[in-house]
Formats: sequence, structure tokens, C-alpha cells
Amino acid sequence: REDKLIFEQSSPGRRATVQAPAADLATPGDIPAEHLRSDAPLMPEVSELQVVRHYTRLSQRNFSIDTHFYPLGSCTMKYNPRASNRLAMLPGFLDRHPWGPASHGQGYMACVWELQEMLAEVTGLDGCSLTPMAGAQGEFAGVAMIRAYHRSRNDDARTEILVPDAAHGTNPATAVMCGYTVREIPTDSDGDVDMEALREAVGPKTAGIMLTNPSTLGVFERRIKEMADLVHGAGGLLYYDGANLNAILGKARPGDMGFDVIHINLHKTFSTPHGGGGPGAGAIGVGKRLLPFMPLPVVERAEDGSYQWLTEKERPQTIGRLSAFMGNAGVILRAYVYARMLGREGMIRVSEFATLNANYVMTRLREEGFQVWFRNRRASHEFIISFRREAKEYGITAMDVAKRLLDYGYHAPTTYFPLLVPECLLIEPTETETREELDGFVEAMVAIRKEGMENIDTLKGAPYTMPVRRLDEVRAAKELDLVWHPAAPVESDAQPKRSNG
Amino acid sequence: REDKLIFEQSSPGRRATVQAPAADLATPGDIPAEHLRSDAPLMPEVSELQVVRHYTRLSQRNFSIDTHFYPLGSCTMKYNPRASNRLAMLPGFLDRHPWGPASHGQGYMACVWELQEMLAEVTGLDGCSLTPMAGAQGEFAGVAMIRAYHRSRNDDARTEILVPDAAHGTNPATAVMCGYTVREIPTDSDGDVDMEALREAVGPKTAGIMLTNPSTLGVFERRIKEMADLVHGAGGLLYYDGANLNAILGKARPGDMGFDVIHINLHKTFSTPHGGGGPGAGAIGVGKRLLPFMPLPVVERAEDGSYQWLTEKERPQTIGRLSAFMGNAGVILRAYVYARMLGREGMIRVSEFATLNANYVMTRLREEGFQVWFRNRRASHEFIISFRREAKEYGITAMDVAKRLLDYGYHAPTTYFPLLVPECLLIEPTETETREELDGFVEAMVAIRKEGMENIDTLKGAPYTMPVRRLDEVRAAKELDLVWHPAAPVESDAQPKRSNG
Amino acid sequence: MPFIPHTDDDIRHMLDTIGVADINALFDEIPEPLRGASLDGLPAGLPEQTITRLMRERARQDEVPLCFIGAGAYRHHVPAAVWELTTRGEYYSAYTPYQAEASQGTLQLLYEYQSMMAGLTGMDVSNASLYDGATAVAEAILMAVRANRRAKSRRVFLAGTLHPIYRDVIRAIVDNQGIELDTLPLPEKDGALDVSGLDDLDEAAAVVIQQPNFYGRLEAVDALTDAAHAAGAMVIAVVNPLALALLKPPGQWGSKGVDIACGEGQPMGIPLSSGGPYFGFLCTRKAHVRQMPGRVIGRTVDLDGKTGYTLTLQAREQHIRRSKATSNICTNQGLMVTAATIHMSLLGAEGLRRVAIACHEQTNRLVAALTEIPGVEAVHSGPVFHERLLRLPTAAAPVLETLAGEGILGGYDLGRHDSGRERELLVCATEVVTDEDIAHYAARLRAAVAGG
Amino acid sequence: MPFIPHTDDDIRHMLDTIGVADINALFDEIPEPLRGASLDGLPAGLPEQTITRLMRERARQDEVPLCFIGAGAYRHHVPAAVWELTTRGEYYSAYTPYQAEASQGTLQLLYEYQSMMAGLTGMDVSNASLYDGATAVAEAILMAVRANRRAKSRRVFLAGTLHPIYRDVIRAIVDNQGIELDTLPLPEKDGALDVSGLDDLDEAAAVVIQQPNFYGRLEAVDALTDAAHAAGAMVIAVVNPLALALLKPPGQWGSKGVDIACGEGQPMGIPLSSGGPYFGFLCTRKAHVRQMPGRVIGRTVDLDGKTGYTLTLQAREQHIRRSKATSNICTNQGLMVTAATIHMSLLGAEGLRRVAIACHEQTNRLVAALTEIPGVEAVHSGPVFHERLLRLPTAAAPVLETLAGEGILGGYDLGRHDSGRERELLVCATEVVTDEDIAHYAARLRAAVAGG
Repeated sequence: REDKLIFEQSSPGRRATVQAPAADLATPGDIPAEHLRSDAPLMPEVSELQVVRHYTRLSQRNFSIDTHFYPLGSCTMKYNPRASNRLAMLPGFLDRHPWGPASHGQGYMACVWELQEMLAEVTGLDGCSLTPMAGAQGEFAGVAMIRAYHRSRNDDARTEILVPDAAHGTNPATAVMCGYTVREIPTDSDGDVDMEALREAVGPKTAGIMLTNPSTLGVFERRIKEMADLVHGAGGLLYYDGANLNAILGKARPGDMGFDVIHINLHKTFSTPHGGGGPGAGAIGVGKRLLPFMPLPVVERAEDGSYQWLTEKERPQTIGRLSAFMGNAGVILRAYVYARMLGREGMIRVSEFATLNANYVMTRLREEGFQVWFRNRRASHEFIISFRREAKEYGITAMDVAKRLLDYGYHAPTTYFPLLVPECLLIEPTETETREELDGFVEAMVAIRKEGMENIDTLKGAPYTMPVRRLDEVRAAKELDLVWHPAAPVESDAQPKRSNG
Repeated sequence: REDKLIFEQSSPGRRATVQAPAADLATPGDIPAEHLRSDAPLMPEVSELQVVRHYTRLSQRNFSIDTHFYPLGSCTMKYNPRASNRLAMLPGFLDRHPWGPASHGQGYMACVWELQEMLAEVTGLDGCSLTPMAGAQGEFAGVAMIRAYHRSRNDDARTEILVPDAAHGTNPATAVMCGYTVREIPTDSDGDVDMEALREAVGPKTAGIMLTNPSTLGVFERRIKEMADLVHGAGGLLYYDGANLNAILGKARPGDMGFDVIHINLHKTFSTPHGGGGPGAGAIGVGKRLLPFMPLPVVERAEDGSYQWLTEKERPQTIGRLSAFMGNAGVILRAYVYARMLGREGMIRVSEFATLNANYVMTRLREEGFQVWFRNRRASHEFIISFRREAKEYGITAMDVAKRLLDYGYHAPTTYFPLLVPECLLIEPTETETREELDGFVEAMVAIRKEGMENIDTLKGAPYTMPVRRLDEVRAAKELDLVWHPAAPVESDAQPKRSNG
Repeated sequence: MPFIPHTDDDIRHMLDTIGVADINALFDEIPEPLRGASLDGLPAGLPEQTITRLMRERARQDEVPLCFIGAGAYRHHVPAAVWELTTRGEYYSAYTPYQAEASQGTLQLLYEYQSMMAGLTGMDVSNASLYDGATAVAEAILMAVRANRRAKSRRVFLAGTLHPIYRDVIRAIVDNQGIELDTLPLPEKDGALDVSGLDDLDEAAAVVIQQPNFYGRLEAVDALTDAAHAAGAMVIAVVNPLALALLKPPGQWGSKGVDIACGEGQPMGIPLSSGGPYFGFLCTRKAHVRQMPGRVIGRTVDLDGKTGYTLTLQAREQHIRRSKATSNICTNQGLMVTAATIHMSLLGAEGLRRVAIACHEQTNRLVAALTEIPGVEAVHSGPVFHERLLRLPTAAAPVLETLAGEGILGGYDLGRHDSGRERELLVCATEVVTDEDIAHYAARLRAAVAGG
Repeated sequence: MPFIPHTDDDIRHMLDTIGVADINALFDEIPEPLRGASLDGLPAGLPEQTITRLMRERARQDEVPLCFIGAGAYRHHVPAAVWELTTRGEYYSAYTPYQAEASQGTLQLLYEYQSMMAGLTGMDVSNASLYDGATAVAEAILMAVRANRRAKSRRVFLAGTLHPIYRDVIRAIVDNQGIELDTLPLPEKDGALDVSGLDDLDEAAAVVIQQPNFYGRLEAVDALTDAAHAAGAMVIAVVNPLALALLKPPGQWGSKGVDIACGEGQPMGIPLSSGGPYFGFLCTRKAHVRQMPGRVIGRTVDLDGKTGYTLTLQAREQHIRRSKATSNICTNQGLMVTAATIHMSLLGAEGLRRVAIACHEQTNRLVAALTEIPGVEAVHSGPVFHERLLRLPTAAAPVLETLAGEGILGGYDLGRHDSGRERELLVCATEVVTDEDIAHYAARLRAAVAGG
């Protein structure tokens, strides 16, 4: 019963009647028949109670920040303040039409403008646009601006974007979307970018480099200034992937490191919700050189204190618009509320305690004999452990540990990323978790490894306590079943849960 | 981990800092030390995330309408529209101070007045007060009005309230709170009040009679007019306990049956939430004779269409005030929204489909061989089955079945009430449940009885799939543990859930 | 059909199963003359979008930016998390936790609530809520009369400084039970009770003291408690739970502490909401636990020895004990207590203390600002928590009306219930009142008084 | 420390465990000159109560009672249940469902969403969302160019009746990928495309058609689709999902149906919210599923053979395929899709149909009322869904400003982006607009026009 699809609870003619106009209006006579639909689309026919019950119960089949520790590396799963949600959903904000006049948008625009200013300050850059709708779109905006910059200087020979091999997949994918070819730069054994290789790669074809700092390896790129000088010297620009900004918020600023453009995942560092896969927001910040190219819209404050939208008229060199309206406005409001609650001191503490928590867990796991990948480095806000040894000796893979953690009530860390570390888990506790929660996680890790060493089948069969056991992903990709059809073979109705004690 | 108390997650000095004024103000010097607290009260010291996570997870350990079929007899567990909640929580309503002037309460008062009018119409009575805060307080108001009425006529010899033996416990308890003695009237074998016994009981000492109709036995009191004439003839008044109003809403009106006063459980018939034990609202309706005695406040509409509160000045004979302000205002708003969405036709359908569902389940269970207690009666919106036979033959008690139903994903019906039916379940499906849900319930009942007949231990050990198994209630009452103390013996920390596959 | 899921096919199938021709046949036991009530006075049903618009318009009508009224209900900051969690369906749409195994969420929460309230009041035990503050006092009085085996009378003394509406409610509730209500026969002194007035307590079963009292003033609760106890009376404390984050808890009043502590829970996370739903709390000594009205949750173990929570002491209650129950209360205010428990967890002892101090400070600033206005003066001089009684140079009612027109609710007009006190105004500031709000109110009051 | 749970004792213990003296030491790998950024420009932190008051004041500033603007974003009734469920922590605060076993709630919901969208558009498959309608079209164009192996060019024709802002967004996104954007070289005829214009489609990879188009008009989609297909182009339909409850689905356009159907999901339960977050949808044929951008959820079985749901076809995506991915999209609009799925479940096909018809009817009434005003006329005469272009006797901008001051947003001013069309106003009415609203708008417009 619990896993029935909403369609399988449908009954012909059933309706939640208060939700639609009561009158059974005739099909409009002024719309020619050729335009009209002849069949009813596949939709469930269910009552309001059925809908509420179904989606309430479904929700309980999720892990989430609000229910579980969720140390998913590179994802910054920290507490999403409920105030941010509630205040972003005030009727005045929700009902505002995007084409509503600025005179009826001063409240919203004040929030946008102030957040632009705060983000510029905290990143050490000169201007911000909040319009990109996710990190990847922020990346797109950033690289597109780099391209527009070179083009504006008639510097058309630059066809390459440099990307370290540890980078997020979005980095190379974005560079290609912007018409560049990608050149990968290897990582040295300490986790820094291989400077020799970089020196070789940088040249007249270099449009720019995309970096995450701290990198996805969980360590700070120590020679960043050197790299910046190298790339700038060759005429390239530096792009900062803000996925890990939580690690240095208030402690160090990308602008000071020499970056020309940056995106910020507001759904990570500024704690807007991940929503089971979005919406995020990929605000960008730029240095002076790139200001003219910023995507629109941007809010400007006039002399009289009123706010207005900048358009193509004021910013003729803009790379343009990345969304029909003005980005994920509701996400921006949530980030704004969070930023105001933190304030100056609060932002500094974010990185301090995220880093404290990561180093604490890393130290404790190392003491328990786990293989910390970069033994001699500080963790940033996250770190990597590898099960290479355990895999060889006992057959314990990173995936086994990940699945078994679910039974212990912890969401798994990121698995098998970055790609260059074998059997790895990327662990990011975030600053909002308590010491007790971290200790519980360490104890679970110890217990799981022990289970695996005693009987590997215990781990291979995990998880046991989730709504489903390990899923057949190969079958999912081979026998594609993406859409429910009334005729599709339906599993026999799940019986009410039983137990014979 | 899941069952840790919030206190057990506490750590000295931890705080959700954004929730209180930031400044660490000194203890006010103008409050003499003798008035000040010297110790800090026992409160958890936890972060906002800990609170959100704890109470989110705790919530998942509840059955509720939003998650389960909940056929709790006499409780009318039907769908609580989400619109009612959302609209009652609009800031303008939430922030309104109860002593705010009528000029800043016209919005709220319009809702109160209209609901008063609608309830009067639907019950066939002449006036309503929405102030009682629960059914039991509505009962209190009703009986207190009966007493005030007799007293106003200097009719002081009436000391008895008649109550059928099937009545809710609140009925006799209320009569006593109003200074009356209670005389119980037996029920005949068909479930009607024993008219002979009633005739004997009625007399000059009779202040009134309290009736639920349909009664708690799930059947309509067929000789109600006769009873009304009898009691009225003897100078007594009739009180209608509205707990079962859902059964006749729009089909028959207590006023037409001869009742002088009635309470309505808005949290039953008008679908305001039960909230895990309230708040409810016990609006009362009265006939002309009792109008002067209604509890305050009541909203009146002036000639100019404005609304005002009636006070003791306009209603000098009132029994007074039953709450500091004006009852459970927020509950009244929820009921109002529900009533407006239903409208005239919708209200009639409530009783029609509640009755259809009850008779359907009753018929199906009878066909499956369960003992329906009143075989020859229609079910009202609820009905009784008895496990007397199964208890004798197999040891299957009503409680066993109730507990095992939880494993099947159904909340148990009301058990062992009414008191006069042995091993009974009182089953109320309500109108908002689908045929499929009802069929599933019947199938679960059949399966459970079969389990019990095959191996009674299966039932005695139930439930198995809840957060806890059957609880030791005797120990709870004997070794009273009502308050957590830091020193109290704490169960050893629950380990993370494990399974060895 | 709003909220009814039945399709035509369902209806036909179900009627066939039952063996009747139509739904009306199911009502055939209702005598013919009673059937088919006319509902012509009822409006037609509305879709959700229509009622949404209507309610939004009405709610907007009632908005007022600034509120300086207290008098038993207080505007406080309620963390967003409180109601986002409280209105989760699992709390919102559950019944009273009769089936304990399927209600551990609500039950554990209530156990936590009882623990917090006992700690806050300094008492041994707490129930799981009553309707509101006023009815809690009434229930406490009935309880004290049952529990006090030393006193022969059913006479109860109410402090003259008790909230006047509470007095009305108590009267309405205990009136028919042969309880004699008396006002503490004491001269009011600076808005607080004089302990000498308790010298001749005559066979009292109980004395009711409110702290802070209706005028916001702090009573000499130690001396009053000891004096009442010396006279053989039980002491019932009516307290503001927020104030207890700062003030001495009733369990520590005098040499023995009070016997029952009760009051209005609204300041703990419950919005003003036109007066309800709020919740009443009631705490007492272990010795009196079986005389307590209302639900009580106990911790126990299950078949496997695992900790769990359940309703307990049900033998006191109406559904078991019927006419001999400690109260007729059944449904109480569970959801409000859910909110309060979450609220108290978020604030903690230190957070609540800061809120309490901020209320006090802002009230002092408010009083200072208002009493600078010529003709406006404080009626009493002794210490208060977060309310104080002022006297205006003119009747309060028209002044308040002027202020309301300007978006300011200026206070509680004592003339409302007490003729002869038309110039007295009870004002209150809480932590949500800013210094700018106070300055704005002072400026408008100055103008209104001058104009009046 | 906002949202940070560490006590002094925790910090000491953790630093000791790590073996450093203070937290700053943990940052010692950051080169000295980069450490300790100045944040003087940032304000101090605010307690929740202060930001709450600020945001309430700001939200109130932006309220407007009546809205007749559409142009890509529409005010509809959203059932209260939609967002009460969607903002449950389990949906709201979960990540992308990488660990399928611990994310069955979100995954099953997304599978249901895909099924509904495929049904609504008449296509075989759907992804689990893109950012918004405009970017969905851009992604569809990139996808079509990849998927169309018949066409040798990278030339794409956009309907001249496509939303002008969509055109801008498409250009910004596909600009750097060597895609040639062209406008369908057709004379506009009564605000809709003329099919004869597709006769000389020159080696087009794809044609983009919007239905209803930017002017609200219905296009001759059957003929257009067939003509495009005949020319070897793929057809991308840009559709309003609500309109599809009434209008022919793109999967049935012409003899073969379109190849990709995409658009803006906002009308399905998403509030206007200043323009976002909304969500883009994209549906296609089975044959092209591996060219689709974005997340896709598949149904499969677990170790025990039990049904379950998981992300699938991840080999297309950036985190696996990196520079060869179908798109760089990663985070999408999951929570919006959660709301839309619940919304569609509550409305159902019949409910959506009724809403669609009501929108159409109210728009007809609106146009009738407004065109009674002297000098106000409809620009086009052919059928529309729920928008129509009007021409005012005077420039629209000042009229709209006057109306806004009276609480009415009167429509979308075409002069905003298109000089020479300053008198043209695109108006829209949905099911939330009442007859009284229309009468009120008409009266105010009459006055404003007369005054102008």
C-alpha cells in the first residue's frame, strides 16, 4: 500500500472538487475543434485526502537535513532556517508578478540589492548578479563573460579553458557549452594543482581557468596567487567555482586570490534548501573588468534610494538574460534572510565551524584507522577517506559503507568523487551539526567496517531498513521505465505490512 | 537515537541564538532580589537544527488522518482541509489582540457571526455561541443554561439530570460539575433508550436529559419525539450532545426533534483538526427559551452591517464567560472556512456519505461473519462489532484486534466503548474515505481474525511494526514517571538501528 | 462533492452491497416528520479560491501594526520553526493518543512538555494542558477543594489583584458546585496585596494569588504563601510562564512552595489570534497528582523492555470515572502544547530569560516615555514585570480610539469593566517593541491627549 | 552563534582532539596575505524577530490586489495543500536523490511527475525538470541539433510569435555553440504564423513553435508541424501546460506529432513570486531519450524484486560524462516539480480543464469589457487561449502607471521591448479574476484613457 503510485489510487470520476471552478463550463465555441484535445490526459483521479495522505507518506520515505545527518561532500547540507522559508513565502512576495512595475517591487528589490552588495563584500569582488538559477548556470554565466571579455578585445585566439582533473563535472561541461575546448590539468600528490603541468598548458590559447578552492579534494590550493599570476600573465582569466565557498566564508576572499569571476551556490553556502534537487541559485560576482558583461537583470539603487532594474540599455555589453524573468527570486529571498541573520560575525563562524567539524571527524576517523587520503593536509570543510585497503583485503567498497550507513540512520557521504581517488568517500559535516552527531557517525563507521571484516555479506546486502533494498540500476538504464501507463505491468498490490512476530 | 528525549540531546551553553534578543541584558535592578529566580529552569539546551530534527522525527512516530485511515468511533476523524489551516493562520488573524477594538476586528467578527447563523440553521435552533472551547465545555454551558433557566423560574426542586447508560463519560461528569445528580437510564435490546425506565425516571426532580442522537451505540433514537414530549411535559429540558452530529448533518435537525440546547464539536463535524488532543471547539446552539442565558461573548450584527460583541449589559441573564477571551478563535475560523466550502449541498452530503460508508463496512463485516451488535438496525455514521464470540472461543479480544490493526496500517477503532457492549469496537469510517480504503480495512479485519484463530500469540504480541510494542500501562500508573529529571535512570542509549540481514 | 471521494460507480456498488436502492433509504429509521430539514438559509458552497480571497481580505481588515495591550495575552516573537513543525499533518490531524503505540510522537512530546512545565514552575508534576489560563484557575480551585482535607469549608479567596475576567470565568464554572468565592479582604496597597490581610482567613480551602498580578505588579508571594499555609489554606499560584524564566517559581514561594501553579500558556509560542486557541497549564505536588484534572502522560516500557510513553492515571478521567471524574475535560489543547514545547526548546532557559528581561526593559522605557507627557502618570510605584497601570488626564476610551485609527493599540482600558476607572490604562511592551515604536506611540499619545 | 551548536566545551574538546590551539590554526594552509578578509561592509546579524518584521514590511509594500498581466507568468489558484506538503522538511531539505534507497519519496514523486507530463504533452518521456521555460527551449534547441541526424545545418528557426524574452534567453545560451538562429521568415498574419512561410525552410535542424503564442493566439500547429517535418526539421513545441488540459497535445500535432515539447511549468501550482523559482519541462520521443538534458528517474526493482525508483541514464550527465554531457545542468528545480505534481494530482484532468476553460472565458469577458471603451480595440481577431493584444488610443505606459496607483496591474506593455508598439497592451485573465474585477478594471481604464 505504501508504494502505490498516485495513479494506482485513481478511480474514474473522482475529484477534489473545491480546487477547480465549480461550473462545468462547456468547451468554448470560439476555439476551433482542430485546436482542441480529444482525449483526457493521463492524470490521477483522486480526492484531496488521498493526495495529502499519499504525498505525506511519500515524504516520510526521504532522508533530509530535517531528519538525518547528511554529510554529503561538496553539497553543504546544513540547516535551512525555517524563517527563510516562511518569510520568502509572505503573500506580498508570492503574488508579485515579474512584470509588475518597480513601484510595486521596492520591497523585493531592496532585498536583491542588499544581497548583491553583501555578496560582493564577502567575495571581494566588485559587482553581483543574482540571476543564474543554479551553480551550473552561474558557471555558464562566468565562462560566457570570459568569452565576451576576450571578444570585446578582439582577442579571438583563446579557445581553451583549463580545468583541474579533480573538478566538478559541470566545469568541463560548461566550458563546452560556451564553445571552448577543455584542457585538463593533473593534481599533484599533495592535492594541489600540478604547477609544472599548468605552466606547460598556459599560453596564448588560454581563455581562462576554472578552479574550486578549496578544491573538491578537500584541501586549500596553496599556490593560488602564483597560479593567478601565471594565468593573468598569459592573458587568461580566473573563474572560481563557489561550490566550496562555505569553507572560507569570511576567512578569505576569492577576489583577493585573484579571481575575476565567481559563482556562489546560494543553496549551499547561504543555506537555501536543496529541495530534493533544486531550485538552487548561482549568483555570480565579478571584478571590474567583467562588470559590463554581467547577465541581467541586476538591481541598482538610485540616488533617491529607490531601486530599479538595469536593462540592456544601461549594460549594452551584457551576455544577456539567462532566464525569462529574474532568476530564482524566491531562493534569493531565502538567502537574503539567512545572510541578514548571520551578519558579519555569523559569516565568519560558518567557515570556522565547518572547518572545525571536518577536521574533527577527519582526526577521529584517522585515529580509528581509516585511510585519510591527504594525511598531511588540513581538511577544509570536507575531506576524503579511501577504502582502497579495505576493498582489497575484505572486499568492502565505498558503496557498501555508504549503503550500510543508511541503516545506521546517517545519509551517505559523496561516493566515488572526486574520480581520481579510489574507493573514496567525500565527507562534509557542515557547521550546524553537533559534536554528538559527529561522534555517532564515527562510531557507525567503525561498527560498519567491523561488520564488513567479520562478514562481508552483511554489507553487500545493505541497506535493510529502508523502504527498498539495493536497487538494480543496470536494469533501470537498460529496461527504461520512465513513465507509468495504465497497461504497464503493475506489481501485485503490496499487502498490508505483516509480521508474525 | 530516535527515542532520545530532547533533554538528552542537551549540552550546557548551547542555544538557538537567533530566537532571542541578542543582548545579554543584566538582570533588572528594579526588581527586588526576593522576586528573582536563583536557578535556571529545566529546559533543553539545543540548537535550532536539533529542535527541527527532533520534532520532525517525533512527528513521524504518529498515526494521523494525513497518514492513515483512522476509523475511531465517536471521534469523526475525517480529512481536515489544509485551506482551513492556512487561512486561519493569515497574519491579520494571528496578530489580532483579543482586546483589540471592534473596529479592528470586523474581519474576524464577520466570520464568527456568519458561522453562528449557519450553525443555528443547520441545527434548527435560534441562537449560537461559539465560545465553549471543547465538547465538554459545550456540555457544561448547556447544562448550566438549563440550570439557569429553572432557577430563573424559581423552579428549584429539579436536582436530577437523566443520562442514558450508553452516554459519553463527559455527560455525567458535566452534570455533576453543574451541581446535579445523575440518573442513568438503561438501553433496550435494540439500542434505543428504554422508554419504560425513562417514564419511571422522569418527574418533578428532572431538570433535563442529555442525549446523543444517533447514540453512541451507532443507531438513531427512534422515539425521540416521544421522549421530548415526556421530558418537556414534566418540565425538563433536552440537551443534545453533538458528538455524532456528523451522522445527520443536513438530514435532520436537533431543534426539530425537540432539543432545547445542543453543543457541536467543531473538531468533529466541522473538520477542524484534533491536533493530538485538541484544541477543539464546542459551539452551542439554543432554542428561544434559553437565548437569554447563552455564554458570552456572542457577535451581533448591527443595522449598519457592522459587528459587535454582546456583553453582560445586553445579556444580563448570561451564565457568564467560559474563557478569558472569546474561546478558541482560530478553531472557529477553520470551521468557518470548512462550512463555506461545503455550503448547503455539501453539508447534506457529509451525513449521506458518512452513513453510506458506515453501512457499507458494517454490511461487509457482517458478511464476513463478524458480530454486528445491532443486526437489525441501520448503522448511523458508525456501528459496533463485538468479539464476544471470538474472545470466548479463541481468546481474541477487541484490544488484540486493535493493536494488530496498527501493523496493517490502520488506526484502531474505538475499543471497549460504549461500556455496555462486551469486547466491542466502535467503527466510524467518515465520509472522506474511499471505497478502496474501506475494502482494505475489511480485508485486514478478516486476515487478523484468521491469524488469531490460527495462533493467538500472533495477536497477543502485536503490534510489531510500531516504534514500540505493547506498553505496560499498569506500570505507567503504578510507578508514576511523569517528568524527566537529569538524575532519573535513563535507558541506555538506543543504538543506531542495525540489522544483520 | 467537496471532500467526498465517491464515484457514481462506488455509490452503486456500495448501495448494492448494503442492499438498498438509494442513500436516503439509509436514513429510514429517522421518523418521517424529522427528515429532510430545510437548509435554505445556508449559502452555496465555495471553491477554495473564493474563500481564500475572502479570508485574505478579512484578515487584512484586522491588521494593526503596533500593539501595547497585554492584560492576559501578549504579542511575542514566535520562531518560524514552531508552527511549520506544529502544523505537520502527523501532529495536526492526529487524535488524542489513545493508541499509544501509534502515537509515540505526540506522547513523547507531551512528556517533554510536562517536564518543562514542572521545571519552569518548580513543581513536581504537570498535566498535558487545560483550555486556557482562566479555566485552569477554575479547575485548580475545584482541585484544591477536593484535595484540601484539612479545611472543612469550600471557601476560596481570590486575590483582589487577580485578572477581573478570570474572576468572571471562575464564577461561571464553580458556581454550581457549592464553592464560596471571596475576595481577599485586604486593602490594595500600591496595586499589590498586603500580607496582613491574610491574618483572619476564615477556614479557607484555598487562596489564589497572581504573579505578576493584573496590574503587572509583583506580589510579596513568599509572605502571602506562608500566611495562607499557616491558615490551613492551599495556595494556588496564577503565573505567567514567560515571567518564570526570570521570577521565582511558585514551587519556591515561601517556606514550602505553593500547592498548585497554573496559568495561561499563550506567551510560550502561541499567537494572539483574537484570544484563542491558547492553553492552560496546571502543575502540582506529587501528593496531589491523583486529584489533578486533565490528561497526564507517563513513561513506561513495552513488552521488550523498551521505553515508551502512554496516557496514564486515566482512572481520574471522565471516560472511565464518569460522574466521579476530577473534571469533565476531555479534548484539551494538545496542538498548542506541541507548539509551546517546540517554542521552549528553541528558546531554552537562557533565551526565555533574555526575552523576559527585554519585555521588562521595554516596558520601563515605555512607561518612562509616556509619563513624560503632561498629565500622564503611573498609578503604582512598586516593581512590575511587563505591564504598568497609567492614569491619563482624560478618559482613555476616546484616546484609544484615536490611536487605533493611527494603527496603534494603546493599552487596556480599565473603564471597560470597571466604571470609575475610565482614565486608567494598562500598558504593556514586549521584546517585539522597539525604541522607535515607543517613541512613535509617545508622540501620538501626546497629541491625542492634547487634542482630547 | 546563529545556527552553530558548539559549546565552549565542545570547541575545547574538538581542538584538543585535532591537536591545535585554536580554530584559526585550521586555516594555516591559506597563505597569510589572503587570510582575514575585511567584512566591514556587512551589517551585524539580526535576530529572527527583527528580520521577520523587516520582511513583512517589505512584502506588504509589494502587494497589488488585481493583476491582468500574463506574458509568460500567470496568477492561478494554488490549493493550500500544495505548499503545506511541499515545504515539509523531508522534501524541502533533501538533496538530489543520489542515494536512491534513502530518497524513495522524492524519486517516486518524480516518476509520477514524468508520467503526468508525458500524458499532458502526449509525448513518450519527460525529464525531471529544467530551470524555466526559456532555458528549456534553449536546451531543446541544443538537443534537437544533436538529435537531428538528417539535417546537416545547425540552423534553427524560431517562430516570430515566440515570447521575445525567450528569444533573448535562447540567444544568450546557444550563442557560443555555433548555432544559427533565424526567425521564421513569415509575414505575421493576424498575430499567428502563416504555414506557407515554411515552404522554403532551408536545411533547418529545428523549428520552434509556441502554442498559444506570445500574443495569446492559437497557431495552426498541425499544418506547421507537418510542413517542418516535410522539410527535414525537427519540431519543438513551446506550450503552456495548463492550456494542454484543453488544447491538442504536441504529441498529436500534425500527422506525426512534434519531436520535443517543452515550456514553463509555472501555471501548475507555482506562485508568481517575482519570476521564480519556476520550472522548465521537456518531453520527447523514446528515440531521443538519450539526447535529453537533465535528470531522469526510472522504475526498477531491488534485491528482493520489490519495485523502487532511481536516477537513471546518468551516463548523459555532466557528473559522469563531463565535457561530453548533454547539458551542464545539475541542480534543477526539484521542489517546484514536487509542488506541480501535488497540484496536478489535486486538480486532475477534469479540474485542469475547468480552470483552462475559466481562464479562456474570463479573458473573453475582459476583452469584451475593455473593447467597449472608445478607442480600445483588439489587435487580432483569431482565437486565443487566455491572452489577447489590445491597442489603446494612447501610449500604454502612463495609463498602466495610473492603474498601478489604483491597485491594478493592467497588462504587459509591448512598448517595453519593442519601440513602435507603445500603444499595444497584452492582457490576460485567469480563473481567479471575477466579473467584478473585470468591471472594476474596465471602469478604471475608461477613466485613465479619457484622462490621457
